[in-house]
Amino acid sequence: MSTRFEIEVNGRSRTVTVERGDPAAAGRFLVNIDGRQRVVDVRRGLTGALSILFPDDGGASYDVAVVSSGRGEVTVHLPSTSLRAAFNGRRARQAGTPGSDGASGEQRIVAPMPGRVVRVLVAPGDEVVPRQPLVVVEAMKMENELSASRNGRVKDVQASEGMPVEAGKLLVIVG
Amino acid sequence: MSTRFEIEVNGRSRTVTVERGDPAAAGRFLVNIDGRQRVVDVRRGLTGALSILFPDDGGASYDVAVVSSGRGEVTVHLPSTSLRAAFNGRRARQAGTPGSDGASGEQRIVAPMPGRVVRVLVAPGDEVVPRQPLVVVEAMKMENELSASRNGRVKDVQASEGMPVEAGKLLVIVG
Amino acid sequence: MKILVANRGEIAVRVMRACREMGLRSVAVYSECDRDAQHVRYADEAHLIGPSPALESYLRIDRLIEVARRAGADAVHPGYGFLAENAAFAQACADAGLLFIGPSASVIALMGSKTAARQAALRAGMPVVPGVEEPFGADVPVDAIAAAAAQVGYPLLVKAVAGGGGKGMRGVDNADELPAAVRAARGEAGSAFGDASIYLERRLDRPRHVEIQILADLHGTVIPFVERECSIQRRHQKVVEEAPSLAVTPELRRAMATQAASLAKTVGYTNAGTIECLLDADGRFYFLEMNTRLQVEHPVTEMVTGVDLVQWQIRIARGERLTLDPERALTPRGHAIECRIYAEDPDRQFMPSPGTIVALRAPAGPGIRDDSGVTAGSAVPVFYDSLISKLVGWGPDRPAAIARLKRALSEYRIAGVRTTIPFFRWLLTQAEFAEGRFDTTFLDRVLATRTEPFSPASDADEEIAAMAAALDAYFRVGAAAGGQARAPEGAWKRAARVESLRS
Amino acid sequence: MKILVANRGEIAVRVMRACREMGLRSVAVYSECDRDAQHVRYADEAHLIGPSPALESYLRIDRLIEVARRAGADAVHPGYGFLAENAAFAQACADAGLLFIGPSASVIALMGSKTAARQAALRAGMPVVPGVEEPFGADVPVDAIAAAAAQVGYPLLVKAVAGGGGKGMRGVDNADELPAAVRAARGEAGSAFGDASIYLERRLDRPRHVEIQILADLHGTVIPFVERECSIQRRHQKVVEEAPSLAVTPELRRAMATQAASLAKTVGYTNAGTIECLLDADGRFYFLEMNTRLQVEHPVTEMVTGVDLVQWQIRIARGERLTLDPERALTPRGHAIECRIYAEDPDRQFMPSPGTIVALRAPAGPGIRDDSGVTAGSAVPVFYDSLISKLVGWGPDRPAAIARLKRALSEYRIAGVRTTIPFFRWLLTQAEFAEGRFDTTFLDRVLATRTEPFSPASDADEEIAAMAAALDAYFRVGAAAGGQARAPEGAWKRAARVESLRS
Repeated sequence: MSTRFEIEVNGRSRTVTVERGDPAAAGRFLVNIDGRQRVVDVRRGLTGALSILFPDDGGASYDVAVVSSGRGEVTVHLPSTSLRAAFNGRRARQAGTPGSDGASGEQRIVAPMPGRVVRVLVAPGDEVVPRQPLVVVEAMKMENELSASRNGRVKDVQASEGMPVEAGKLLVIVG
Repeated sequence: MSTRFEIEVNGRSRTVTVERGDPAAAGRFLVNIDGRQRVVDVRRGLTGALSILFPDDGGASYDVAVVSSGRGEVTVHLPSTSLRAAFNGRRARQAGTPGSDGASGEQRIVAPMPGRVVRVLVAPGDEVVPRQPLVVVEAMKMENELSASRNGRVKDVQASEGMPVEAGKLLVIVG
Repeated sequence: MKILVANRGEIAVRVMRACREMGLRSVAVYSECDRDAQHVRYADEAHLIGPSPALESYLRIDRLIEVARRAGADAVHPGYGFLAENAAFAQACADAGLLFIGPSASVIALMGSKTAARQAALRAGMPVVPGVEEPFGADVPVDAIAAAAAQVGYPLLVKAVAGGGGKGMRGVDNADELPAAVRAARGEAGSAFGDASIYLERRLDRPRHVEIQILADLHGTVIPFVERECSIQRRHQKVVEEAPSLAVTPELRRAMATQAASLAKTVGYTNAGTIECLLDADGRFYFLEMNTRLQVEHPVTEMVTGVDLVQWQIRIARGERLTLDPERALTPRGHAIECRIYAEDPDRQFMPSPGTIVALRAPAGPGIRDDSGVTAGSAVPVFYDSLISKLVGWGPDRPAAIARLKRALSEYRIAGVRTTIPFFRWLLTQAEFAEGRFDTTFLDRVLATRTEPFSPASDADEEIAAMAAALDAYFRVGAAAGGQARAPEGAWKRAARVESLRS
Repeated sequence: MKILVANRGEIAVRVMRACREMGLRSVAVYSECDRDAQHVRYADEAHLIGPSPALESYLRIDRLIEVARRAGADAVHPGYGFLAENAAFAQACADAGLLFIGPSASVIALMGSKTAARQAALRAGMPVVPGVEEPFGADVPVDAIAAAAAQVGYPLLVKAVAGGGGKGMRGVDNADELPAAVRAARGEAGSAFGDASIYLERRLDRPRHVEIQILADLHGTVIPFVERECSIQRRHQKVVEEAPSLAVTPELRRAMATQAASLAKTVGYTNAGTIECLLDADGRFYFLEMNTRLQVEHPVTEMVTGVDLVQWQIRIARGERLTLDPERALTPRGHAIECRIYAEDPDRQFMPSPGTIVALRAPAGPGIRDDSGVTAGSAVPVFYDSLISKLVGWGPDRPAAIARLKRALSEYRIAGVRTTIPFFRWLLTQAEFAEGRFDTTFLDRVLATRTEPFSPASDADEEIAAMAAALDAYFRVGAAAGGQARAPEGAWKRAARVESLRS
């Protein structure tokens, strides 16, 4: 019996099937990724960290932690980097793109945490380009620029300088 | 509603009752130990470690880990020491007394782990005193002396020098 | 002796470790959201001082004094930030008969005024960045300031007299920009420090930040230490510090040390402090400001000199004489570099990433020191600075220290919040960093144009990640037999969801 | 370059850390019970070499060579123990074209014979403990040995020529005891080393164990290091090591270093090695034996000299020249002390305590280095030495190092197996230890009469423990509302049982 997953990492969707390998060897699995079959030897530690070996690939060893980020999304920690993976075509958020990002449509810029608006850098009607700062919110002793992720025109500004904001407060809408 | 426990630590049994304290203050409890009531403020971390404060006792702070040892027994880790605690009068094993110990009756000396008998130091009929070595088992690159815990007379010796033993193998019986 | 630590996070734990090593009892204070914080668990006693916002807890002098009294504390360690450079707090401690582990209130007040500090430096014969010596009050007309600006010369900086950390500071390239800059700086300074006074300072061309740690006892002995370089800054915030500096020769080291010591003597400084300087391309240094407290980056000095600065702070406060060998303090042994690990997402313009740390594995082994304020399960609250750990690497030389830091970063694992670890993995591989070719403008210049993620993943990484995600889900639902599916907390609750993820 | 680490546990991880810092790939080997061990997770590659018993895995030269070939390894690091001092293994590596990171097979064989090593020491002009220079084969009659014994003088030791770690060794106070001791030593040596030859050595009165670390490159350069003292031993097993030794003056240090270096040169020694000596009450030292490998206690030398011995082992093996400053190697900076944390129950005559580590919190912060081979979830198998971690404390002086170790021990938390941590908490508070008044017989003498637990609990401790146990049970069954009952894995399964514990 094999189990199939659709997993997206960094914008690329992969089909991964997992089935038990040689029953005599505990922890042996056959993993098929995008049609390529690989033998893997896996252990799962008390803390949930996986030890993955590839006996047929020179015994390559990976110490990997997989942590759920909720919403069918996990973060995979490797020694060299961390990656988000999403199940079933749920889109994993890319590094470098704001949470308010969607592929298209309006951008709703919201306060990521409680704080205070220290600067408003745009007005309704302004044209904005990707990574252009729109509002600066002071929180956790840092001034944090909230930027546009795509080209667009400012539709609405609901922030004013000095205004205290709660997490999730809508500040700017870019159409 | 309060919950009552009989807990033995280092040979002394204590009655402990736990009930929620001020409902307005999360984590507040009233703990009664041997008739003395104490207000405690408790948090339980992700790893299970408890943070115990005594607001009415100068805010004394204890970072404590309680780990089950099975059989109704736990090990309590304090910064200064570790203690075994047993519920409901189940006797907590004392530090310094062999696992084969019982308050009275015959002592059955068993191999604590797989290894090899390197020396047999007693013969049937020998009188033995507490902490007297009876058998030496080599395991984990160490020679381990198995000793008597109480006075008695050797009834039976089932170990011979050089004999490989499995964990739990009966080696000596002291009556 | 019992010491109340008027702080939180890694520095509170650091101070309590020193207390425990010295056999002193430590008293923690905490706000409501910090009840389960590591510094509360580590202390011998812990007392609630108020709601989560710092203004209602860690900044409440009255409550801190009252707790110190109630706890029978003998001394107060302020750490850094919060009330560490607040003269009123130092005075309140003194008035309450508590040893304040730092300089006197008057010295804190003196050095707290950037213009007064410049004047003190000049009196001590220390060069200062060219600028004006008298502050401009909120009411001074802009044209008067413009005249002074012409004297100072452009480009220059408009700075808040009560400033720090780049707040209330504006760069000005020419006279036309001055009025707007003055307005902005006054506004920011007024709201941030309640004091809108400003002053002018020439803006040096790509300076390096080099600072001198000093210890001064109550008996007139001042010991300056080998310098720290902190030129790797993001928006005037230090992110990497090291000792010694590649830009400082032994001669320059002695010159800076001597002048730093004389400045400390001039103002009657006691306890630990740091004289921050700018170093220009020609190797000339200029006094910038003095921090009258323990610095975040004190560990790099400890690693290259073997001196425990926090223990000495306590010993000095209780009247002990400095018995350190001055030569040892000035002679670096090897090289140490500190990476400030913040709960920030470097791939989203370093946006703070508060939350709960659900998994943590800290690095260890040779040459690595991790000064952390968290454990698995710790919260990173939204109310405070998001520094969670300081990772310090020591090596016999700078390349060895970098190699150890890279190794340690590969071991470090923090889940639940985003951290700056990926940023450091990137930074440590940059040629400019490896070769020491940087100044205080380096990082902002690079970040301004950079869009790629800091720890790019190879195809192999992505493939492993996909396989690991699949195997993890497979285990979580217990589909694997043979005891391989050791299910973690909540696995079975999550099972249904994961089932639904299957095609 | 790719290095196969023919070992397990903390030393395998230690070597792999050095590899990662040097940018070299590491290859782990593992037995069946070690599949999930930390050294397997840490390596770039891992290969199974056989069943759990060491004889079928970590001691299988043929399999190790075959794996090294298959993995395309360039070099082999043996760690300590297992095959580290096995000449046949070193030769097999050489024959397979693998760099063996250690001395040549012939030098290993030479120093492996305790009597040959004594003769080499004499040739190098190094004093040896008075004794016989020629071994007695298994067939030499006891009366012949008795004659030699009379020459050596009593009390003396009967020792195995192939011995080590106290195996095949017997103390003899007078002639009457000799025959029995010879029989016992021959029997033990025969079964332990397959060689029943023995020799005689005078037994010194309460000597201290002082040893000299050396590094020797392939170009004739030998560098001796500041000594380590390892007098805190339990049944001839070191449990605490430190550098420098309180019993060694700078003059003695130079004398021992010079003679150690000349011995190394005499035998053509290369790579890292340690010359073990005994130091008598009058400050005279005697050659004891040479260990032709990295020592367990190498970190204390690294902490007081700043030299990474493992990285140098690798650099020497690939032909690099030693570029260390000999003065630096001989001049200790501060003081370092190592506690060997074993999975043993000190309160049950240090009985091994194999099992699974269910919770682990390692100490950190200033002056602390924890070289560990385990994480939470790691198994301590019954098949191998039970060392799980080496906790090293550094301080500017010995009292500071002890204070840091005490602090670190208070932070260290290992659950699931018993450890020697309580023993060290006790030892570090003993006046004899604090004052350095000890010799190799100290610990066994104290332990012989001691019956109390090592970390006695106060009434307050017991009361806290009882309350904590109750509160924990209360939480586990979810009786507490308000989100305080964050239940751990299996809590609900356990609930029924705990319910039954209530009265």
